[in-house]
Amino acid sequence: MSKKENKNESGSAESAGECTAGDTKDDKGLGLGVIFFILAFVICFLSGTLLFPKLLYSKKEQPFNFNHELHVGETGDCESCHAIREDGSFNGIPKLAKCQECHTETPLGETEDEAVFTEMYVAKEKEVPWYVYSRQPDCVFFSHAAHTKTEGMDCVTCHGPIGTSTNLKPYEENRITGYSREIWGQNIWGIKKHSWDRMKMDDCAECHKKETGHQGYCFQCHK
Amino acid sequence: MKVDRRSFLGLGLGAVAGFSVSPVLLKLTDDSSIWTQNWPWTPVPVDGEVSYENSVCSLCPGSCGISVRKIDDRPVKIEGLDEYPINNGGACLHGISGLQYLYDPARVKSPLKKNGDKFEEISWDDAISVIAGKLNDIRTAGSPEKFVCIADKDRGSVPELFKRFLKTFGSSNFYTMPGFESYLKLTAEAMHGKGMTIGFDLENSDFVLSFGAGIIEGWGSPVSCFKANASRKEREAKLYQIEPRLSNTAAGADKWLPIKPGTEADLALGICSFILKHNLYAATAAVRFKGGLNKFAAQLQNDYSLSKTSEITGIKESEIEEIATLFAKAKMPIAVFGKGKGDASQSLKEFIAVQTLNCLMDNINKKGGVFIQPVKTYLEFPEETLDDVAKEGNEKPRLGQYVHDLFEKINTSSQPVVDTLFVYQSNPCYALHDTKTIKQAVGKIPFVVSFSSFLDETAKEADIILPVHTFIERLEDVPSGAGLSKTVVGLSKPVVKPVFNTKLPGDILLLLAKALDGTVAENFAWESYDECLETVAKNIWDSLFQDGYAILEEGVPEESVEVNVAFLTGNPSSIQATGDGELMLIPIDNMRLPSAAPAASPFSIKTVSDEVLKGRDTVVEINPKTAKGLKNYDYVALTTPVGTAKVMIHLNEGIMPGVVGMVKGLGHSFDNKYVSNKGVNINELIGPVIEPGSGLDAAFGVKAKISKA
Amino acid sequence: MNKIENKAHKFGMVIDLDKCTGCGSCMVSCMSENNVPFKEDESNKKDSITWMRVYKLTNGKSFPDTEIVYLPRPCQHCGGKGDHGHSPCVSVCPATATDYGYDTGIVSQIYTRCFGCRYCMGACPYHARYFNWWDPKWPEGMEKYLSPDVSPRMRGVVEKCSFCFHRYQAAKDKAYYDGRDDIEEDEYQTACTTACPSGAIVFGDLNNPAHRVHEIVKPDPHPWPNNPNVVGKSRNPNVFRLLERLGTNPKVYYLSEREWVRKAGDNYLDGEWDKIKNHHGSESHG
Amino acid sequence: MDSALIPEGAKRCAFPKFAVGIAIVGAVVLWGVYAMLLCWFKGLNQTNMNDNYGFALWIWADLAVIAVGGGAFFTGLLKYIFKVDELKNIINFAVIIGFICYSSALLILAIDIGQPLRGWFIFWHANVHSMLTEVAFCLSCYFAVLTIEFIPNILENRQANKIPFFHHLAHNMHGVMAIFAATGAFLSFFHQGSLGGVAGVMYGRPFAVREGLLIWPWTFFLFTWSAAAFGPCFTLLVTKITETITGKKLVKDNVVHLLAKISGWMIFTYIIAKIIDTIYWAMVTAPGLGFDISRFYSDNSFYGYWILLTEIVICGVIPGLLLIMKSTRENPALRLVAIILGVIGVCLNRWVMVLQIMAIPVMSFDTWALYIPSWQEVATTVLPVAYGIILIAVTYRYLPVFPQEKELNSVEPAAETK
Repeated sequence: MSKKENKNESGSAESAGECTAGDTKDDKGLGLGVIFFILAFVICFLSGTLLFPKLLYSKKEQPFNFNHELHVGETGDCESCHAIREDGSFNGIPKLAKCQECHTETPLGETEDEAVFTEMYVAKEKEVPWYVYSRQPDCVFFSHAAHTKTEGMDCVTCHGPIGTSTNLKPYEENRITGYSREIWGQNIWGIKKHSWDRMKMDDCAECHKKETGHQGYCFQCHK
Repeated sequence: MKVDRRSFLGLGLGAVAGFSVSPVLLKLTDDSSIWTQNWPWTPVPVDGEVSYENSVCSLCPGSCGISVRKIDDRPVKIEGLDEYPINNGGACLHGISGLQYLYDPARVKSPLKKNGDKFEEISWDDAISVIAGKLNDIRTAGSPEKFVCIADKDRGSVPELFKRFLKTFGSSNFYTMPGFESYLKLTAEAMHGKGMTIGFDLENSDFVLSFGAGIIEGWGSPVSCFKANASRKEREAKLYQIEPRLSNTAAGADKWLPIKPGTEADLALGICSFILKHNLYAATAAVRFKGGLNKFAAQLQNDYSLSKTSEITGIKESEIEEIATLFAKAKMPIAVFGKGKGDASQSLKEFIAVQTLNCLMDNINKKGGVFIQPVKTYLEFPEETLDDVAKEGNEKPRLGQYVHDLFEKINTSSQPVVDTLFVYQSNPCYALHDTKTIKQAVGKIPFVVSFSSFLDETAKEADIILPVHTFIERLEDVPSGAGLSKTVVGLSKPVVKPVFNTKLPGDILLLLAKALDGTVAENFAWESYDECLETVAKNIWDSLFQDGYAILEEGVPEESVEVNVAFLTGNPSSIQATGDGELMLIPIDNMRLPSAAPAASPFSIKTVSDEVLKGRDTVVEINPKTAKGLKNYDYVALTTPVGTAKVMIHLNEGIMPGVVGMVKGLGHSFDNKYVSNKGVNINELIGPVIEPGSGLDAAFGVKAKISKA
Repeated sequence: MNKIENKAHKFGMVIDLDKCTGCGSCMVSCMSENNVPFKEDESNKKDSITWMRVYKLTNGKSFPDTEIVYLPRPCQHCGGKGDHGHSPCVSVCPATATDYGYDTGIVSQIYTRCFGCRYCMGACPYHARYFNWWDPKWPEGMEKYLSPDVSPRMRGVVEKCSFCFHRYQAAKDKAYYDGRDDIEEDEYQTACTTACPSGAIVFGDLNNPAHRVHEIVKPDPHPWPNNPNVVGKSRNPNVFRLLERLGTNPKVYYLSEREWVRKAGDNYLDGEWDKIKNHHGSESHG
Repeated sequence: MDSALIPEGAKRCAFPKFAVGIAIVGAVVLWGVYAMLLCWFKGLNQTNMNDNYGFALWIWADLAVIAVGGGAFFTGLLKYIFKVDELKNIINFAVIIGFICYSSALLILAIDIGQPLRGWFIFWHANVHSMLTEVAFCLSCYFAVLTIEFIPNILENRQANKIPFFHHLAHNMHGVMAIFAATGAFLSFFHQGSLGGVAGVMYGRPFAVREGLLIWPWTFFLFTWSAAAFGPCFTLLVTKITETITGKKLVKDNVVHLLAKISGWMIFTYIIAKIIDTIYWAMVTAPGLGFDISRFYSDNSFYGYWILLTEIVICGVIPGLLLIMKSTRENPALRLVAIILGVIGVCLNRWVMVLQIMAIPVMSFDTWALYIPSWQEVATTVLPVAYGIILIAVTYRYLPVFPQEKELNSVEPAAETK
């Protein structure tokens, strides 16, 4: 502090006129400056960490709730619904027709969600407009077969323990990119604890580097 | 407390520092990167399950098998169908572009009725009742023969239904646009007897002498011809190409013989003459010729000596000798006719002269030769029941032999000779010579109904447009023809639900018939076209439905065939081009441009060279020797007796001096910015020249002048 | 199972120019397969996006000795000098929007990474790279035929032939599903290859002696003695590559029995062709 | 009106006159800005570039302004590192010119790329093998250095200097300027060079490609060298123009002579290297790829041997010799001729290394591609020139750019009122 003061002093001394008065004022100003600095710093840091994510993402509700645990219990595994087709491509979220293999217009259970499903979609032959948590941009190619069939990876590694969930979490859409929060991960710093916490290119590359010794060439994952 | 400059500085710096160490910057950088990579106006195609559906392309007479790749319900790609008997994989660019026809926003999206200069949408019911009303009026007036129909072809269940509709209505005035298929039948009929047709076994011939046939320009069944041409290398078969311009076929041939335009028949006869003179013809051939060969030979010796032939055709005597000898010595030679794509205007004399060459070598109905056999029918329609009006109407003479006669008649008659015209899937106002007079004739017809998927030049002249499905949306039998060595009927299947409010042409006819008086309706008792097709094609339906095609005829026919060259011995004069210009304008057939309906797709237009189309201008080809100081892309006015056009020129060493080559298929004038209003329609510059004896429009070109514009 | 990744392919093509008819099927098949846009006027070929472009070559002689040949030109997927993967375009891209796949030999182009500096276009002597001068727009309704296998591009980025890489991906997916460790020759064929009605294009793995492309090309794995930058020269005397002497090492080969056509594939000083024309890949290694 | 801002003891034209001048040039700026906005919002279809001409007028302008802007780094190098003290009298101006040139270059690049909003990917996803990456990094860094070098001069404005903080800052910055000059010189060496490398590494283009040292083709060194040689020419030229317009002598002759002499020797040595390079390329490199040199200069309506001759002899050898020889160097008219020729020469070199490369067919069946820029390209290229004029006018008016001005133009002691 004193060093700065000195500098200021000499500065004032050298400069002509104007700032003759007020070492004390300067001092006070500087003190205020520091306080303001700290104040602004803390506010901005906290809002950047806590408020920013709230602003960045808009929450969207799925058309109705889906109980994964229940369905996995009934069908036995993920593949019954999320299957790899015979040509090796992945069907993603099953179409209504798949659901209709079990569900008819008469509900199987008694939940409100199933009622919505049968009334709004099964009866009307309308596809359910699910929000897809793991939806990637159009430029991305991903082969489920390569990972699950050939390498024997399980779904959890990338998608997390979604199979044991009873509720669909709200879909948080990034207002800038239009993609789900799941891609960057819940942690706003992008820090992940589990392999399924993030689904960005770097995460693919990281695992590829570890498992195959090379992060892969562009076309391996881009189209 | 005074908030001074430093406080603000502190505030600002603090804010910056605070945000800097928070995740905001990192996250915003990443998000903005993704934001800049995915603009909302860039379409994102929807993913789904891939499936393939087989069908048949009916854009041209080629009738290739196609495989349509679909994503869920959405067709995304058309490819050639492997193992299909005609094309066996491989497809031409027009077939591959098929989806651009399907989704073309310039399609006719619902029935249209002309009101003044504009078209208004009307319902199908209204359209049908308006047309039926008109037709009933004609019948009531007792002149059913004034109902005329023009279709693209005459084989297959839909043309048959049109014919049946006319017949039961009481009119014999069914016309088809000129096509290779009909020329083959005409030639076969003139030489080998009624009901016959000709096929060329190109893939097994070892010497092909082509009189301008654009074997790789879209002649015949294009993909099949491409394959036959490509296999020449392995088979060590030769191709000699005779035409005034170095076409792609000529460029790919073993030898190109430039010939004066319009003298192909003379060359063929000159070669005949040489072969006869030197006894190079097959020993077995003579017996086939009705009335023997002697008289014919004598006549040829007189008219077509080597020197005379050389003089007429501009080909050196030595070269004529060479090709005649090579042709005669080849194991299985074949001479093919049909300039360019083999459609449009052609000369019967030329066809018969060339076919005589084949007959002299007796390659008839032999592997690698020419297959002559009766046209195979596969449809069985129930006998028509005709009422008196129909009977009377059918007795009346046709208005003309060919479609151009029809228009001639309309234009020259003082009385209205046609009351109602149906135009099915053809575009005479664009594709016939001297389009101005054609349009004039169409304008004179009180009521014109167009069955078309597109608002083309002819549809624009119509009073009502009934939009039909494109080939991808259609169920229809597609018989092959086009000079193939085998006859295959393919089944075009609806690969996608109709995109617009269109109908099957067959269904439209059923609806119309049901709304007509008299016995017309009872002749169309089917519930739907689907039912009709299954019934009338019952002989081959199982195979059609299961395999997607049925082979009617394959392999070498066994028929023994007679040869009649009476047409030639009648000494028909050769066709002369009209006009007095010092240059000869000839049309160029280009594989990348369809010369008739439908017009080119955006993709195919995109592939067209800038030596053919530049901006909105047609580029014509002339030899640098003819150019007289003109440079590439100079504008010239091209004048013929029929019209004048401003075109650009391209200097091409591959065209005979004195000849101007202009591409066919440009100069459309309907509302589609990607394919229309580009270049000149050559049919606006050439008028018909009627061949004596055959009545065909045989104009091969027209005399023209160019002057710097 | 890892073999699919580990076995290095080198996909390449040989185009028989004596069979090519210039019909344009390959061009359209490519456009349709790869969501290539079109615009009102495509007659200026310098701003018309055609991943596969068919050039027309003439022998320069006057009537009637003129000859024509058509030469389809996809991206040449250059291996670069010495075939080390430093293709002319890849090495210059500032943002790594294009790379060389050492496992396939295919040069990629990532549209979302590219920011449109066009350095790669300048570096490519084959004009195989195209810039989106306009925003690609499909007439209303026509975007329905777009394929999800290839992402549509945006204005201001460079695009080019990918050897239909998505077809390779699809073939691999099928192999994964079937539990096979590699794909068959016919499982991965480019859209131009399958469309060609003349069968002029042969596509396959230049590293696999069983593949037809290898049988025809017989690539010499050793550097060409005349120019060590050139690797993979064909030992078939009728086979050549475009601008081979530059050392770009394309993986697209051309076949013609006509000498003038083969000569047109590269540049030669006066009289040089006659000296050089019989130098094929080293026979000793044949 | 604005006299409070004008350096003490300096005489400037009346404000209205100044304002009118600025307004006229400002109109040109607006025209350029309009064209720039067109390019940004409608896309690069606004230009006449095409797939053969991916690099065209803008990249030439970029290379040219950076080359002539090379006066800044080279003068800085001489002044601060080699302690050629006389140059302190022109260094400010050299820095301003450099600042204008480099900011213009960055602006042009921002217009030139297809997705300007992703331009920063060049840093974010850098490919270290690309010459352009090297250019981007060095260019940006050097622009930062130039800004730092420019700041003290700005702070010397009469009003700014009254603020003690600024006064000291300026003073202290002058003190450490040697470090920045050295950094600048280092960065400049690389980006000038890598701009040359941009062409030289294009081994698919026989007209461009050069052999070289390690990863750097000879064009790398030639570009650096030519920028150092011709940059001072441009500094001198702009000084001369400023002197003519203001009607004042601003820099002493000895300074001008010194810089001209240095420039002359640089040009002379450069041109020898360039000649050797050209001969080696014409005799060895290009023929080795099957190209006779005549292929590059015939069969088209524009590019002939004249361009080679003009670049090397008329705009290379001649200005070099004129500036080396004392008699011609100290003759104002001949010196002016020499520096004009020099500036033309280096711009022509950049033209050849951008546009001629693109024009020349490489495949034997390809054709020459000539190109005429669209008005949007011209306007956006003129934009930096107009912007440069304004910036020079403003800085000259309000900043003590030329330390010798007062001495050379003894004005009556402050007649102006506050």
